[in-house]
Amino acid sequence: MPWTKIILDKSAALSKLTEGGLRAATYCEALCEAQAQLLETDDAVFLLGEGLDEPGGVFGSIAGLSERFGNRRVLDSPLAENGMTGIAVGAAMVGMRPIFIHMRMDFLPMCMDQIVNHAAKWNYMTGGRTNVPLVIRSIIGRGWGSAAQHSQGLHGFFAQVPGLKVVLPSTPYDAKGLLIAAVRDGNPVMFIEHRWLYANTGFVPAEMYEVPLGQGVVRRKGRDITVVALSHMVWAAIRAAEILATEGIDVEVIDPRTVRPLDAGLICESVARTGRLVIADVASPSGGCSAEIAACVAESEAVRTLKAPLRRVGFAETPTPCSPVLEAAFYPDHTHIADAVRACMQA
Amino acid sequence: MPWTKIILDKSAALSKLTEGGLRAATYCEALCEAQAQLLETDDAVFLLGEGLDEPGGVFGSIAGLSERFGNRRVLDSPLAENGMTGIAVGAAMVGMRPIFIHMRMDFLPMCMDQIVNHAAKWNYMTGGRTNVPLVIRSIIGRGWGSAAQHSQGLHGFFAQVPGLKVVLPSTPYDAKGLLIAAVRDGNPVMFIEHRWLYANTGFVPAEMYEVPLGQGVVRRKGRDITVVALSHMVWAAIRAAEILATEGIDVEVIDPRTVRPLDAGLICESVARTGRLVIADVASPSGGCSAEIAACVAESEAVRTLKAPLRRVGFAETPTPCSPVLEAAFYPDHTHIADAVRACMQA
Amino acid sequence: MYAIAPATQLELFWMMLFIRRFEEKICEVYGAQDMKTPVHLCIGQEAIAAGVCAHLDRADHLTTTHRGHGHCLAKGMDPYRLYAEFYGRTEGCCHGKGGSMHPADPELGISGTSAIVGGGIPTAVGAALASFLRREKRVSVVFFGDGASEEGVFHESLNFAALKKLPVVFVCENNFYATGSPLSSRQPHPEIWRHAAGYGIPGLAADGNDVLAVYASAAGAVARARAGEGPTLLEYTTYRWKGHVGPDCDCARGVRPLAELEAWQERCPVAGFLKKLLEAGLVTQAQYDARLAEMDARLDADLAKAKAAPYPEPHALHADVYHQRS
Amino acid sequence: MYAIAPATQLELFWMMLFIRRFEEKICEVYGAQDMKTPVHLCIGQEAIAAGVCAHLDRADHLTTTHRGHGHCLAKGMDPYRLYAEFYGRTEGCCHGKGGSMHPADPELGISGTSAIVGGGIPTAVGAALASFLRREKRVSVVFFGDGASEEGVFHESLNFAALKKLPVVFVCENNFYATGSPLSSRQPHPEIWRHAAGYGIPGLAADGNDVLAVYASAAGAVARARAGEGPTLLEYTTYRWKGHVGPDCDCARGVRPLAELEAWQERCPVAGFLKKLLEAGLVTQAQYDARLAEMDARLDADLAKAKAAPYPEPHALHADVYHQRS
Ligand SMILES: Cc1ncc(C[n+]2csc(CCOP(=O)(O)OP(=O)(O)O)c2C)c(N)n1
Ligand SMILES: Cc1ncc(C[n+]2csc(CCOP(=O)(O)OP(=O)(O)O)c2C)c(N)n1
Ligand SMILES: [Mg+2]
Ligand SMILES: [Mg+2]
Repeated sequence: MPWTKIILDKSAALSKLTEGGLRAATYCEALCEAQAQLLETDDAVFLLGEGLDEPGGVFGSIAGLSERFGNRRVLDSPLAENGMTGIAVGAAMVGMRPIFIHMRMDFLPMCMDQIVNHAAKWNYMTGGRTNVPLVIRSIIGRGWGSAAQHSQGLHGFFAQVPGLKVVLPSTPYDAKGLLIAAVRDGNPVMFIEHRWLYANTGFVPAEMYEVPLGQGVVRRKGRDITVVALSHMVWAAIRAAEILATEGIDVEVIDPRTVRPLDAGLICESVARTGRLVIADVASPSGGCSAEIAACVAESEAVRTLKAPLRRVGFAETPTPCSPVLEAAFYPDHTHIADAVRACMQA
Repeated sequence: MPWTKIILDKSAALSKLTEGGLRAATYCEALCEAQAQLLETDDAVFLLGEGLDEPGGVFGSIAGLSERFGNRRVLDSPLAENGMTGIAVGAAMVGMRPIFIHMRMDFLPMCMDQIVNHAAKWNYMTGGRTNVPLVIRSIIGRGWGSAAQHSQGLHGFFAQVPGLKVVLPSTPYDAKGLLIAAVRDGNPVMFIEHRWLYANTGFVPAEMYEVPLGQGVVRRKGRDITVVALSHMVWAAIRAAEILATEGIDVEVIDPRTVRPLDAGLICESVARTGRLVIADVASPSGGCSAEIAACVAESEAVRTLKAPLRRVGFAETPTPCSPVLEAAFYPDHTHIADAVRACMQA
Repeated sequence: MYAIAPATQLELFWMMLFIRRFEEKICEVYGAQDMKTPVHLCIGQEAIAAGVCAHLDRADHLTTTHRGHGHCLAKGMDPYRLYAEFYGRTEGCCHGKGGSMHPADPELGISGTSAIVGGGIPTAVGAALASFLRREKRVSVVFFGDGASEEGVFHESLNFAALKKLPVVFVCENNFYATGSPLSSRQPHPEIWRHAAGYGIPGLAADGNDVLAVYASAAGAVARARAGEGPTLLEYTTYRWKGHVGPDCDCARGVRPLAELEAWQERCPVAGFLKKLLEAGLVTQAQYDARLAEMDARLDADLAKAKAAPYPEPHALHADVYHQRS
Repeated sequence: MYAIAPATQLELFWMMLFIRRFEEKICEVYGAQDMKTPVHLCIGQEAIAAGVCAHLDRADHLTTTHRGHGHCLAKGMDPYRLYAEFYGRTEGCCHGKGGSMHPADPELGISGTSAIVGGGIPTAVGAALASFLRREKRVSVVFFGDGASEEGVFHESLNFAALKKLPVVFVCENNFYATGSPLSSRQPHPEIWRHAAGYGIPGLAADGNDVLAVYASAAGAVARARAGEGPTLLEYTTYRWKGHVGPDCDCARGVRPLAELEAWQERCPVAGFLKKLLEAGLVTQAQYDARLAEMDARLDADLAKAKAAPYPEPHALHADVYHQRS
């Protein structure tokens, strides 16, 4: 199915899609198109963020939108993350549908008060009288010595908060469909991208469509072991699976796509079949989303079928270092996933 | 051992201690004494927070300290959580040892930037040249319609952050010993109390002593099932264990005391013996510390010995409601732990 | 006594009195310990709510704080639904989910109340931004305390509102305390309105215990906002009579000097204005007594009805975590 | 030309030139793509670092931003340890952990640099609080951009510093942009120093491209802080020549108008001052040439040495997450 398929090699993906008469786009283009269509079709939608009217703004993901929709729909923002989030929340509370954009996820700790204490709780505190249709886009950075304050994956914070939804699209198709669904959802949605996915190519229909929040997807069917991977790690997992296939290990790759709500059923059902589990996240494992995925399995009947302890693959349990040598040691890639799978198979 | 023992009934605890010639104090008194002794013995220590010079300040946990040590050691603060945290961090970076105090844990989302992006990372970003000997005390509130913004348990946020240590003392003995250890530790330590523990009584030596960060403790030995409980839930777990004992179920209760670093060894060793696990936390389970505890077991060899899926007991997966009827439904107590244990035993 | 129409003056007075009595009823019943919500009473500060809200239309937005009962009443909220909320009942304005600190009534422009100090300030600016983007004439008024003006978010909000000339009125109720902490322990000087200059917007202070002074000064700010000329920062000095939370006075506990409270009570916004109205012949003692009795009867009935109203079913706990898309 | 001693004037000039050349060397090598750290260059803004830091002692505290190379050099940091840090080497000032955005040198009072906009402002106030509590005479100087003045934490920091009269000097480098976003899109007016009045502290603006104006205005602020009289807010207007990050100019990409850059380049702080010094006979062309050659030789050597220095071992990744108590 082109909707769920990941083809690692860009030119292979392109020719495959063209053969099938299918439209190809990058993750970045998909995001941009989703926002353009949302702005076109819903007057309540507007974009807000730092540097939105800069040429090539937000790594190209809003290219041309400022010129096309003007500065009442695409608003440049002062540097005031918590206040501006509160302003977006306030606009959403009276029916607007803001998309607030952060160039790096690392700036979100500045707005936790408005996200956690406010956006997430308004619907509940008001007994359902005031909902908050707010989407917060943020991007996980990586590489070139971005260092400790420009490369964090903090989705594990938001995934713990009742009242928030948390989305990590891994493909161009999902980037567009999940963003449209998020804006229409009517709840505060943390929409978390990865900078290293921006150039990846896949099938993206021209029309507006939605990918439902809360539904994971099987990216690759397999018999021997389940790999649950998030965001950029989905691609690494597919690559690992291709290598492992040559060693006779048949890997199932699951992409939860949203971590709150988490599609625990899909994951547990797969583990119940394979009896083995590796979790790969774009964050340090301790206490993050990979812990919750592990816990869901451990509290389900699937735990009885585990043939070996599960394994987690993620960033090192350190802040991000600058030096390229240390950065290389900090980040996991497909080889780490493959190693974890092999270790699981042998355990 | 009086150092680890929990006696639920206050007057029973008092007479037991008196019999043994042991000094009794409440959790609140223990905190206050620790701070007084730290202020006395180390010029670098000072207290900072909103309303610290109010009579009976911070629920009595700093009673008399303002009068005794004056306003250069006990500083009242403007309402500016992020800025004041940054100021405490800055003072710590040049060698002071501030204790920053929040009346409710719910105010911490306002200072996540200074805690997560700064305090947690300075030692690493500077290659070990600047450490941050900062302790942040905060209190989990409960009851009387405190509602969504005055009752959160957010330790799960901090437990994911490399560079932070996270402590949840459950007894008077630990309150004092862990606070002294935290202040001397030299790292940023989140010191998380529970309002409903303040009146609890136990053994507290008069002299200064430390309880090491990162070491859990077995509160009750048992054969049949392991209950890992945090903070106020430790008391609920003991009560549940006493009830279950009458039903012939022998419960082991483990109090990790710190969740970062987490004493996973102690937990896994216990589970390997009992084969069953219930986790009880003062927060909603999803994605929080109870997820990490579950994950640690699931990735250890102990998972092979699990005779049934583990269970988590915690707040409902909702914001905190105000109405007393809903509040009662929101919070777990010893009966929920007992039910979870029974279910686990039967599964 | 300014050039304010007698009828308006009377309306302002009745509103203040209504708020006062609403709060005093809470004091009466709170000891029974069945109103399980932390109440932050505004007794002594009623003139600000009455004087400012008199300029607002039903459609205008209002944002308040933990100490928000008075503002909600002045904007038109039904006291029954507030009392029912405080008692945690289904018929409460938030169906019992919010309590005293979080009243809401979106139909009256009160989309929700935050008890995080300063938390409501940016949301009020957000409502004003929505007015601006939709080219509506709705004004957004936000009440907050002196303590809130120390939160960075107050400044972030002022900056954006001034930048975009948004229709918002910032109303600081300076009662010189944040819980038990005096203003002098928290700010270098007591004049909060002075921050306006940093943003190039008008800022002014007035006596918050004089409802006519409040009314007169708020008029310009609301008009300016409605005309699209941008925000104003108003500071009203006042004093709370009760402790920070609950119906007791904190002077007994040594939190604030009793003499300070007594000096402010001499300047009671309600009694002081009543005296003037009686002197000016705008109201008679008999009229006052009758109206007071009427208010009391209504509030007593609302309170009794609220106390008798049904609690939510326990499973309501799980409703409203997420908005359900229709 | 003020009453500033000729020797001091020369020192100021040499420091500016040193910073300029330090940055230009980075531009030269950056294309080789082996200096893997995002560099935010201060070319065009050197006068502020030189003019302010000339008043500081070794023990004084200094806090800077992502655009901090110049401040660090002016406080006395070894260019070799900076270059080595940018190359990610063990001998870097943070042993390769921090990179260009996070230089530190605690022995020089630079306890750490944050790349979160505004993040360093409160930590600088914290250092000043430590001086105050220890009754030391150390001053704390904090540099930050116009963008940072929009962050609430800037105001929270000003308030506390003013309240406690802490020995801190707030230095805003107003270069009229935050990344590609012009000041006029972010603030209602361009005069950041005006916020001082809200806190009752002195605030003033000066030409940040005139090192003598910087030197003269900073003198009073540093002296005031050292005397225990409290903080000052200084705003220096200036302009960065390069793009927000990296050695290229962003005018080509249409981010800023080329004419604007050229007008500011006419007012180059280094070239302009050199001209005056030559005219005044305080320096000769030959002296200048000799000193420049000397600087270049030193910087080239440092750069080459840094590039040749050893990388950390991969296992160093896991060191320094926690301080080890001794
Ligand atoms: C961010 C935050 N910090 C602290 C508190 C605790 N608190 C509740 S009300 C209050 C005092 C607020 O003072 P002010 O803004 O002057 O309002 P007032 O109570 O005087 O009306 C404080 C400190 C809180 N709710 N939120
Ligand atoms: C809190 C935060 N928001 C956004 C960013 C991204 N960012 C890095 S530098 C910068 C511009 C800062 O502008 P200014 O303070 O004027 O300093 P300048 O770069 O002009 O020296 C921005 C937006 C950041 N690092 N931190
Ligand atoms: Mg107040
Ligand atoms: Mg700038």
